[in-house]
Amino acid sequence: MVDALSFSSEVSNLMYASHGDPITNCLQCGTCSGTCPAVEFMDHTPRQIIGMIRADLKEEVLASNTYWTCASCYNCTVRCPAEIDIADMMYALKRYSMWKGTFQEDLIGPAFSEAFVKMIVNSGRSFEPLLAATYLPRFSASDIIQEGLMATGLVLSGKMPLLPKRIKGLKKFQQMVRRIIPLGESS
Amino acid sequence: MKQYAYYPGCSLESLGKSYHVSAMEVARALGVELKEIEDWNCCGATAYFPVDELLAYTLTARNLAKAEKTGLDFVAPCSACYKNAYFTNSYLQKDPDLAEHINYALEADNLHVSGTSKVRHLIEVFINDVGLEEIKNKVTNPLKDLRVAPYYGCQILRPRKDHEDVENPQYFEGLLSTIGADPIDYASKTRCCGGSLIITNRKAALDMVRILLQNAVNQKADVIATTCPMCNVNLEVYQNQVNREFGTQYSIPVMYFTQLMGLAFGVVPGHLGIGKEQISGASLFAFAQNTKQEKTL
Amino acid sequence: MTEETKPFEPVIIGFTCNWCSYRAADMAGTARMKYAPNVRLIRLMCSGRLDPTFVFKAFAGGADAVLISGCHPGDCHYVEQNYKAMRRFALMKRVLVQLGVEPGRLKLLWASAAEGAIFAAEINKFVEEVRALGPLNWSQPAEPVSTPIMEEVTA
Amino acid sequence: MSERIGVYVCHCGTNIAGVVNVADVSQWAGEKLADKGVVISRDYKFMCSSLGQELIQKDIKEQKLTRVVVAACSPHLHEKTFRNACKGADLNPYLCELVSIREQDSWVHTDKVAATAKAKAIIAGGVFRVVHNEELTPLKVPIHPATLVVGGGIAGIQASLEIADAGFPVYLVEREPSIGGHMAQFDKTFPTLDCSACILTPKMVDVGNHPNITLLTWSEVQKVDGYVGNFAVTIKKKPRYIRTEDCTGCGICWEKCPKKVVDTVFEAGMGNRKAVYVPFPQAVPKYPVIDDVNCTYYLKGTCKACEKFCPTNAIDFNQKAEEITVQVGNIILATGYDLFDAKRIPQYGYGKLANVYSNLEFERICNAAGPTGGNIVLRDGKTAPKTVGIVHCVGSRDKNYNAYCSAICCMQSLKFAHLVHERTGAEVYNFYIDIRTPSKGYEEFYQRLLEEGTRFVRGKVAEVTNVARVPEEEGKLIIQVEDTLIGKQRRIPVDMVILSSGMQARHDSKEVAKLFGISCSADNWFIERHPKLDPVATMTEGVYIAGCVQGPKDIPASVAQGAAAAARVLGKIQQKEIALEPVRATINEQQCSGCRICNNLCPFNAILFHEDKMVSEVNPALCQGCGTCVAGCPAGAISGTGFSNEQILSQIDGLLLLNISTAAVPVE
Repeated sequence: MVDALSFSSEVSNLMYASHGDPITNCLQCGTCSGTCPAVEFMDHTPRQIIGMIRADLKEEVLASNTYWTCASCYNCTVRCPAEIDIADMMYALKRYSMWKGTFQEDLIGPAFSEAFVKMIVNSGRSFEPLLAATYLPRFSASDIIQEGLMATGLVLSGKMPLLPKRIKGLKKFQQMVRRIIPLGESS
Repeated sequence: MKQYAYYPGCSLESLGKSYHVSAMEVARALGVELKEIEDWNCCGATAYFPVDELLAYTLTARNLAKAEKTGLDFVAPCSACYKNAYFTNSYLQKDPDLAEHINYALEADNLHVSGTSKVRHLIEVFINDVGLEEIKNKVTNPLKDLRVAPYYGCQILRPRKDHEDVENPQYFEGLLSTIGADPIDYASKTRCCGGSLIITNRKAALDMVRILLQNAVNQKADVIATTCPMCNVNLEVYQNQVNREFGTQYSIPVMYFTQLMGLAFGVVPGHLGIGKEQISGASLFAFAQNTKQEKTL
Repeated sequence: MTEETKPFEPVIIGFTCNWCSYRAADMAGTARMKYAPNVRLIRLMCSGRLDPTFVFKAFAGGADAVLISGCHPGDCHYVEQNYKAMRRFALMKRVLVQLGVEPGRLKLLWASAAEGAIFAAEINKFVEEVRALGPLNWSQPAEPVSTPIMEEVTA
Repeated sequence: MSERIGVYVCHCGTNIAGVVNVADVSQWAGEKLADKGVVISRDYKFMCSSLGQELIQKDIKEQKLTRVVVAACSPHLHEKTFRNACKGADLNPYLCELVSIREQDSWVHTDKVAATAKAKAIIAGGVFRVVHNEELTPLKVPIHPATLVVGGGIAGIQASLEIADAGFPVYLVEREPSIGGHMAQFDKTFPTLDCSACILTPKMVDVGNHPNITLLTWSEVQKVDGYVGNFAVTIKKKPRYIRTEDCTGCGICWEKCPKKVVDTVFEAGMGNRKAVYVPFPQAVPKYPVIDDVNCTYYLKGTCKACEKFCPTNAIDFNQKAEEITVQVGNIILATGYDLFDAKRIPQYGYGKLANVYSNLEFERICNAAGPTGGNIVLRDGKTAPKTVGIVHCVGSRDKNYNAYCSAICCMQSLKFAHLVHERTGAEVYNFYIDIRTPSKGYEEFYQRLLEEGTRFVRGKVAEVTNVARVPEEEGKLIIQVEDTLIGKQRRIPVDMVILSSGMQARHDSKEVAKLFGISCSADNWFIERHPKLDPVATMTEGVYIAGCVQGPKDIPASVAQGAAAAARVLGKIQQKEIALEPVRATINEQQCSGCRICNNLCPFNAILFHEDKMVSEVNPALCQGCGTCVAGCPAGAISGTGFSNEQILSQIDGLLLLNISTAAVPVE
């Protein structure tokens, strides 16, 4: 019989390539949260998240916006005295919450990431205007206007192309992707 | 002629065009050939990982595999691409298991990766392979008294720990002095600009941009120099929104280090994508003038 | 005999010096670090004491591999005797090859008294390497007297 | 003749029995090894207990045992115990073999079947080997009554005084011009806050005046020869350029010396000294030193002010370094620690932001004899800070620097907080991960600080910056940290930051360890013989350690270790002579071909060649028993007692008696 994994080891397992150093090493010293440039915008500080994971507060963690607010600047990772790759853990939690679909409604991150990946899978390259469609609806009116103004500015300055690029070997590229994630035929 | 497998990355085709053109100009001037990897794909920046880690590594691995074929070092001008490539490379070196997974997928594209090619950032290639001496020799139009805020950003430095001091690197300053500019010392040079949040968490990102601009402006910088298209766009394009949000009046030009190098080499601004910025750098005109004269003489 | 069904378990004889590597083994013990049970250690005062005969004897006696371990170069309790061991090691490797023994069956490992973890890790690595090589088909005992009676561990 | 061997398998409680089927093992040995001469095989709960030992002794007598094999823990732990037990039963101790089935078996394996199999193999090895053991008698050598103490800090001072007071000669070697060590730099000592100098100076004076202590300051150990009881130590006395026999320490020379030098050692760079100087007023010895790197005379060839003014004509610019060799029986290493260099953590701004101080700098600031006369002021030398932040765990408890806890920083930081509070009334913040106050009176001191109103913020400081974001931060140092007790990132503006840098091993500890033939831990602290039961001895007979050289510790602990090491040495000296392990090489003249290969193999020049007989011979007193010559002799003429070819070759046979078979076949 298999006994259920603790949430903490689940998260560690999710940190595949970097072999997520066990969060159990955490001293709760707060270096990560003291360093984090985005911490004011998080429901819980990164240190608290680790504490919560270790306390198996799965639901609270999966409902938190903390990791969706992570800017991936890795400053916590390089400073952590316990050598925990905290930024990588944040990614792990993003994956988990997307997989479980537990993220907060108003978050743009999940939709954005999904759209991004769809786009890459479809074209092999990323293309800002296409992306905009996915997140603009969630913006406030004023933000949209700003975004619009900005975009036109960029287009005029020739920085923003009007048509998406595609890579040549797209077929094979997509076969490659299929070997990792099942693609809906929608693409 | 030094050759490199060049991975421009998506941003350099659109928002970061001027980075691309200036990089090419400077490379030519320094006798460096950046051979674009054929039919490369997007490395996914920071947006894949939330969806599927293995996919993220594989997509980067595809580009690495193509670079390996050429036997040249993999060079990325974008810090995000650089970081992804660097770690994908070192992880699949360290972890045969991961390498196997990735290669299984790559097979579908008749590719194989072993993690043999070295992953480099463009600025580091110029500094280490070409060398400051060589660069100095090319300077015809030193950017005298131009107060430049070298902005390293995050992923060119982190999460690597194995290189020169993560907390207080100096090589960017070294490069700027070499081209005659006056690099300013400001604490935020390695602080995150929030680039990856600008879409997903505008409030947070703008706040991070503000803190950076504030620090650079307080230190009397004429211009901020960047090594990454994400940072560049983020710091430049969103200044108006920062001003709106926080009632500030920041208007400081943001340039790619390659653009500044180009100017110092006397390349015509147009060839460096200068003039396309949202915030034109009055402080730079003087130098732009010189280059024109250089050419006409 | 269920030999076939069982994975090949190599027997490895390890020679350690009294000052560094044997204490590294002790440390691995005190720290309860787990490693493969395939290695059986013999304590010498110094890796310099290692007479090549010992190694050949071990192979002849049925060992699948031999580990030689001493203080790090420069840390020898007897000033520099581990360098002697190092030279003999190179020599023995050559002879073994001539005798038709894969060089991978002889390993030299420097371990200080503080390196219990390294000692344990290296042993695990070595055991896997030797397992990959398979049994050494060369185990006619040097002198047939009394040993070795290869027998199953059963009571 | 066939031997009568007894095999004794220890359970070590469950340490061994928990993994190895000891009953099965001892039964197996009794049956399967009978042909090797095993006449009795037992297992017992604790072989090392007196009952266990008596059991063995009883068998030796009743069963007429001629050899004993004990399967228990590592020989480094209990070999002596069991050999003595045999001795007690009139069996030559060297006919007893201790084989390790704990450190090398039960503690490192989980598969019970495999572990049991291995235990059998190990015991077989021991039995096969012991057959060839010979009766040996330890060489007795006299112990030289003198002791070398290296390092004149509080630990070394304590050790020297204990031994000297007991009436035995001591050579105390100190690298710096004066003894006193770090303690002499401190102002107050926690938790009692008595003045460091007040309690240290008398001891330093005692050392200076003690008839049994030869004080060698401004000196360093160059070479160590010999072995326990008879070390020959070569010491280099760096030139002082002062004729100490003439010098009265009047101080005129350093008064007159025109050359100011920043004192990076004693004043931690906070103050100046002259080119001719004593590090501090209470220095012992009182003689100054001329620092020939900075002295104008050595730079320009002129000046000699000191010489002109010296009333006793004690200056000697031509003095050369001299080497002396002393004979000692034992050595105590008390070389102390280095301070972690906070510059390695750039985000704390040390060396960049003027008012960020190291703990040693702050000690000097507090010290009445220090650069600021004991006034706690900022770098400008006048402004008193209104708020002070004290950062704990700088470079400690951090895998990026030193993973260990430096043990003293908490109390030291509390001491600082108190001194700041007391002398300036400033508001003090302590930034800590955990407050650790385990010793007598320490927790009470913490309570006192809490009562005094010191602020405590639980969180490891992320960075110290002077980049203000809001007006109230302007012109301040801002400490950015997560206050983990409220889960918020805070930016706390202060005027002064004190970094409690941790301790680390001396930069040259590796070389020193090598010089004295002992080993360092991964963190470069010297390794004690046993972390609990033998903390001041080392694996090398006759070499002891005391104080921070063994690991971070505070003054009381250092003093205790100094005294402990001294006690161990005195014990040895009282024995008058010491038994050396009889593990030696001997050359059989008949077989020696006189090729002299062994002569060059020996690192101790213990092998001499008799031109007349054309044979080599080993001097047993010099031979250390490494056995390299034994392995190297092409004629096989050299045999190593205790580790003879027969012993080892047979042990190999024994170890290979069983092929390992993990899992499957159950042992029962």
